[in-house]
Amino acid sequence: MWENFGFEFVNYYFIPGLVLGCIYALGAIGITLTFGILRFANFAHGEIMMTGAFLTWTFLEISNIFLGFYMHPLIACTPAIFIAIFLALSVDRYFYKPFRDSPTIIIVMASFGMMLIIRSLVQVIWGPNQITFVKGIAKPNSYLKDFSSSMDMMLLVPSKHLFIILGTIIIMLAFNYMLTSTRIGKAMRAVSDSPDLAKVTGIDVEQVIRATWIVGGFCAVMAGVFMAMDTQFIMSTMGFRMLLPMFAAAILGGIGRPFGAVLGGLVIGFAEELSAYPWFGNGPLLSPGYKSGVAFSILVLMLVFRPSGILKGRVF
Amino acid sequence: MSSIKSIMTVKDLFAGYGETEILHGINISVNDGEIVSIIGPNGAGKSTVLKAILSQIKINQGSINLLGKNIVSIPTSQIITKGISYVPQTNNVFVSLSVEENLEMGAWVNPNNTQVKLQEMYELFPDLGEKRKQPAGSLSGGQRQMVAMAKSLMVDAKILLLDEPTAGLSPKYRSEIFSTVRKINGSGVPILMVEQNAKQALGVSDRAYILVDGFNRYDGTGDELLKDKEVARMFLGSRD
Amino acid sequence: MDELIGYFLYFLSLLSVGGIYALLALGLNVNWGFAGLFNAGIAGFAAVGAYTFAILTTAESTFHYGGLGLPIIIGEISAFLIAGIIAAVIGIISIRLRADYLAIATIGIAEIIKLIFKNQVDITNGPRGINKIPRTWEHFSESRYFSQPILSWIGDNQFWQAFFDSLVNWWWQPLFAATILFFVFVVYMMLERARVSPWGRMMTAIRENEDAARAAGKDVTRRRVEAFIIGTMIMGLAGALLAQHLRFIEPTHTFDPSKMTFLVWVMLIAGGSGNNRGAILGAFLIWFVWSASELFLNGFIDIVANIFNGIDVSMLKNRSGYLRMLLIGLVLQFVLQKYPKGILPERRPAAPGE
Amino acid sequence: KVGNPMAVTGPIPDLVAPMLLAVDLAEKHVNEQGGLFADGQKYTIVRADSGCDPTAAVDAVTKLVNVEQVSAIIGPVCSGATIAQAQSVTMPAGVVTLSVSASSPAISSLESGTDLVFRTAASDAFQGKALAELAIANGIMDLAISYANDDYNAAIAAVFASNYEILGGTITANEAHEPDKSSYRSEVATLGADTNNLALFAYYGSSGITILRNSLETGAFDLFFGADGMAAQEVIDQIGAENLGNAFFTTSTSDQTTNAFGAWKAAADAANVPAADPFVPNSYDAAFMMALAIEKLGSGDRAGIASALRAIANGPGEVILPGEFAKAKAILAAGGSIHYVGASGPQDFFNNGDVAGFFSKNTVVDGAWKAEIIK
Amino acid sequence: MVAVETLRVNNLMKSFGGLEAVKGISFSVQEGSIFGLIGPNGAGKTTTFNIIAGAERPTSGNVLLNGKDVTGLSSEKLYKLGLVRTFQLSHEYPQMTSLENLMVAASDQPGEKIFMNWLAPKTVASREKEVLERALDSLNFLGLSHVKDELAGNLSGGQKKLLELGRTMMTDAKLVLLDEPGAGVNPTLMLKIIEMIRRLNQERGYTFCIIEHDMDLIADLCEKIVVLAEGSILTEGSMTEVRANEKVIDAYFGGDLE
Ligand SMILES: Nc1ncnc2c1ncn2[C@@H]1O[C@H](COP(=O)(O)OP(=O)(O)OP(=O)(O)O)[C@@H](O)[C@H]1O
Ligand SMILES: Nc1ncnc2c1ncn2[C@@H]1O[C@H](COP(=O)(O)OP(=O)(O)OP(=O)(O)O)[C@@H](O)[C@H]1O
Ligand SMILES: [Mg+2]
Ligand SMILES: [Mg+2]
Repeated sequence: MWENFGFEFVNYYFIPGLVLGCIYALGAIGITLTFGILRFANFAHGEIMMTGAFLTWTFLEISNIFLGFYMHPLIACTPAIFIAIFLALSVDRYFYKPFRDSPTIIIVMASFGMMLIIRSLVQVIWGPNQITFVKGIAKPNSYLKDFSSSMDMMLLVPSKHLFIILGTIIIMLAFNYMLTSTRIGKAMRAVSDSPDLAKVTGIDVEQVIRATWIVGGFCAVMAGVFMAMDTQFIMSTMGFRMLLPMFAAAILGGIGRPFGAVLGGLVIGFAEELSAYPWFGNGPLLSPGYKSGVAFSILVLMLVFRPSGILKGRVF
Repeated sequence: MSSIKSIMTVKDLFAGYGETEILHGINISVNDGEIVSIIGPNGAGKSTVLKAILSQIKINQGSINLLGKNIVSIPTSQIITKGISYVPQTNNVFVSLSVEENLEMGAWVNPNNTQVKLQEMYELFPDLGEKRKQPAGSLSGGQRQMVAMAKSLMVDAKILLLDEPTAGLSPKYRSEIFSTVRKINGSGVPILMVEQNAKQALGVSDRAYILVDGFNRYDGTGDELLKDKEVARMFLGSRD
Repeated sequence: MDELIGYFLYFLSLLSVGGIYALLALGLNVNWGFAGLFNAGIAGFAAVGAYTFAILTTAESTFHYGGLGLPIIIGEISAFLIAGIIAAVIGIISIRLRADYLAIATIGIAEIIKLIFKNQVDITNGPRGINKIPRTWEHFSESRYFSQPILSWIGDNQFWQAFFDSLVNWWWQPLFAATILFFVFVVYMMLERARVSPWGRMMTAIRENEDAARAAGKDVTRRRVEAFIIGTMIMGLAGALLAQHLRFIEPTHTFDPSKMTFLVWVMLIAGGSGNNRGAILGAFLIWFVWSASELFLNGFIDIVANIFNGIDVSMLKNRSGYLRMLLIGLVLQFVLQKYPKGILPERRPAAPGE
Repeated sequence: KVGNPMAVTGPIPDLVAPMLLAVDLAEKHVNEQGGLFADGQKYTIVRADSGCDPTAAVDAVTKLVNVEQVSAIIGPVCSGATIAQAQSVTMPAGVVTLSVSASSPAISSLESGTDLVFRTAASDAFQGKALAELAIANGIMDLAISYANDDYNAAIAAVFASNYEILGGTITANEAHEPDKSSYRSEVATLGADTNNLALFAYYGSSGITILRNSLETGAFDLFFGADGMAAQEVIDQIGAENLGNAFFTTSTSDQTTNAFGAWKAAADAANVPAADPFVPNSYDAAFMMALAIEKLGSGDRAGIASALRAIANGPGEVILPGEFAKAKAILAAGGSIHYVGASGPQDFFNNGDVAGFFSKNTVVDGAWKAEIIK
Repeated sequence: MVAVETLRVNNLMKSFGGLEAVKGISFSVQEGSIFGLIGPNGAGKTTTFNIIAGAERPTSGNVLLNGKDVTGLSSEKLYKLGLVRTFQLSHEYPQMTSLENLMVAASDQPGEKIFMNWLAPKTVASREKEVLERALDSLNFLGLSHVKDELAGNLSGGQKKLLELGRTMMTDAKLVLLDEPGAGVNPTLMLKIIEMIRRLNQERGYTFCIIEHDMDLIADLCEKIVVLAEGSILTEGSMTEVRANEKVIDAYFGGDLE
């Protein structure tokens, strides 16, 4: 059956790439939405993601104190999602709304300011240090392992990764359905085309924008929680670290294209992990010191040769 | 003769953009069943009147009544809900939505019988039926204009505002638009339109207003204005 | 007395760093304010200038390539030119991208530049950085300079040693600040002249409507590359001055985009993009707020500690760095809401020559 | 009044937070035990944020030196920031810098004869060598190296690698990694192709823990060792003691059996400061020694501090342990001389301001790091 | 007199994905003439213009300007060869004043080379004066003097159209492509525009190529007219000939001959 090469590749490179790609993809959805509808690159997006993870952790701790056990993070994140969405909506109301009619750059700057504010607040409240999200190390899912070894393969996938991959797929499908088939989804695209025209067509643009933040905030928190589940710790800078790859994923996929974002996320995730694969000889293909350069190189090449993204998205 | 029912009245309207005032006391009224045109030189403030009605710019003074209710300073989306349908002069279709989706968006405030309406529109504009899945952004200038018209007809409006609906259309379509305008009007929808194809516009209009530099200059029935020598020379491009 | 001198020296350092940032902001103004190019790779281009300068002017070293020991002015000119050459290459590749896309591409390129400086250890000493970079004026007191002509014609080593020892230890500081301000002034004059000229008008046209500009015979692509190059060359020069100011550069933190690139953007937007004077004003203002906020915040925490006698402020103190970031974020929001077009908004000349 | 620029913000807040506490503790000890000089003046430490960033450090120290008019600087955390602020600000101004954790070998050659830069942490040149010897002594003859690509870790990894090879070890792979990524699975998989031993040089907070976890999850490595940046309680808390049976890290703390360390440990525990975390004792030593030096000098005059510092640190004189400020003050007042023996080692300065480090091997015992002196 | 062909289009084709917008058309424009291109909406007129003006590449076929093959040359190169165009949807520079909008369009501006401004400010200034005068003249002619310092973005739809036209007056063009210059323009002003086109044609010898749905304008000005429909040439000839053509009436005029 499979020779050794295959397992190693799947277990150490393919699955990690997929997981990373899923996280990037979820984050990229929010970015692609704000980019498409509000027409600006939201630098505070990573911070919403990070705040969601911190809130989830807080609820985990609360549940431990009051219930005596830790809930599953995917349950604990429910209240966190509401709070994070509330946060996103109030930021929009007080810091972005005044700039609706200003040039994009102003609102980009405002989002940069928000990034600083949110992150500093988190650092003042929770402290700048790393916080353990889940202790210990994740052993491969034993069911999957037994199952695959009986098939003469060896899949070493921890359960947390299964959660992440499945969760992402479900969110993606729901999201795509919303955008192409629901009224509010189509209205989002209409507003993305021309807010002025949407207004005189009777669409409540502010309502659409709120919907955008709700969806974007939801995906961001999920990305944050997934990421925390994967790395098992949370940190105030985790949002910013993820931000640029997420931008890259959003653009790579084609702005305004949710499936594009997934594809972009996967490409970036894979590329980062696979650049260290010993394709030729024994050493890694590229020194891991250049790892973060991989995402950017792909991005730059992509932008230059096909600026509309893998799936044709909007080009400004 | 039954009493004339007024649908919309604009009274002593002063409005403009930021500091600059463009309209200096405009009066316009549209009665039930009428087609009313606004004509005038470029930059006279015709489009601005429509924008003011839709609450898109700041109104300094004056009143706008729709079916007896003052609609000054009501948010745009609510004005649309109250029954005004509007086709802007430029930028009047969603370029990345398909033709069909554009029309669906037109039915936003009242989505109940969208399917029926869609069929009606495709009959009215057969060209659009062919291109229903195509993004509106890839249509020619004239085709877009049709999408925009059709989009505004997707709801049963109390009054239809058109900003130069025939600009850029071929003579054939232009005539068709004017006859569509008549048809729509015939079904009971009053229409207020801004036009530069002044002669044809006056031809189909019950009444018309001529604006110059933000003031009412002339008004009268379509025929009166068409026959007026001075009006013809100054605004209709007639050669003496 | 010492205190007064202290404040004076701090003021000079505000001027020096403010001036360096003013150059960066002017460079960005050429990119963004004039040509509408969203360059978010400022830190990368400044790094190119700084490294060029450092490698050319430091004394021979075993840690990194060269240490060519060339005169400072040659280092500055080279920083200017090399940044331009790199920008030309990048520009030709990526200039077709519009606004936000170009931003993200340039962020990526800056990141790649940083990674190269970090990983090409033979040339740059990697993350451990380059050290002992000469600083204008102060460098004359190094023996490798005063033992060379022209200074050696005037006096021998002992003479110079004694001379420099006789000066107050901050003698060079006003001169260094003045040199930076001189650069700012020259760049400002040249850019201002260009801005009100047909060139500036053409750039604005290209920024506003590319298709129309093209139909009016403007070579849009070339012009955008040109503006990109001019802007980044100024950034390269600023990088060289920054290297002198710090006297030590390393790739990771010195050229951290989330600080440097972002700060310069804030400066330009707050000052008024498209307006050269705005760029300069923004740079000094924001740098002042950035730098002095630490003093104010510390003072404020002390006051709080005094008022609520006994409460433990050490947590606040230890997190004051974050409070400071918070403050900067709030200041930025305030400026944006109050002056959405910047403190000195862009004003196109109404008619030529005005 | 002493300036204390630390990387409050920046890439390694985890590491710095307890160091700040240690500095505060030293300040408290001094002030509780009579303050400075005969009139009991307050020993004030003015904190600033050097952000591990040369630009920020230069700016922060400029303010400390010029506006706050501090007598000396106890130092920036990162080597780069330390070098920059020294060259750009303190050396031209003639102010002493006493760094708490800058361990780069480059600092040894920073000043030539100005006697203005000191540090309480040993140069990586020493620790890298000690670690290499330790590895060989433990029978680890082949290994892969992964180091975070920053000034501290790159430096110590280089020293370690050359010493290890000289001692006869085989390095199967030696790669830098980019800190702050969320996954290193592919890196560890590639590095682990030919060996099960990983020499890991990283700050635990930015990549160390993740690499440990990824290695354990993928089974790429089962034995880990490395230096200072990793030996923190947080590592055990996150990974779990049961998974760290085969891990040891060296630190440049002192022999934990000495009186000096005992005294420090008692004081630190009382104040809730993690006594054995990386560079925490060094930070305390720096702040405390600076107070001693100023006391010895009798004024906050910048010029005399360097020699006073040498006098109290290098002896000869009565031995002073951490926390014993009142005792030292009394001896100095009586005209005697003192010799401070620090929490992190004897702290005798060489000519270039360096100290010889004491290194310990830290292993996990009962859910905490247990140190054992090796050199 | 030997008629010189300013523009010749051979077998031009253009498709967008599956859609063939232009299906192999050929025509020529004589020097000094005014040429009309009409046809139903979506016939491919603007697309044809875009190809001639270098804004789009043809799928096949070629374009000759004064006998020289210029297929695929960029807009700015064509401009230098004397080809100027206007856009169907106005392309103004919104944040610049009307005056600046016109001044930008002038050719041969030494001040557009950045170094000239530092090295030879005199040369720049003298040319600048000429450009200014010409721009003011053009604004005056178009009745836009009162908005000369207004930002172009704030002009009304028709005013933008006029500005578009004004740009063609700023250079000495050989061939001017006008895409619906009359759409949205007040009829009285339209007469003036017709007059101006005629004057530019007679006094300056510009060759015009006009797309327009206003038959008054076409009938007034054009000697030769090509009718496009669905990407192909339906017929060509003089206005009277075209008007009489059954197919054209059917596809274009719709039985309405005004
Ligand atoms: N970029 C594009 N992508 C896809 N289809 C296009 C594109 N541009 C034009 N078309 C199609 O090509 C056809 C011709 O368009 P064109 O704009 O040339 O028409 P036109 O003759 O100028 O019409 P009008 O008089 O309405 O302006 C139309 O069917 C249009 O939908
Ligand atoms: N957004 C704006 N800001 C400032 N002034 C404006 C703005 N839009 C239009 N104007 C000015 O208002 C005046 C009237 O414009 P409006 O668009 O109402 O003209 P119009 O009568 O519709 O002309 P046209 O027939 O050319 O469309 C013009 O002088 C124009 O310059
Ligand atoms: Mg109008
Ligand atoms: Mg057209």
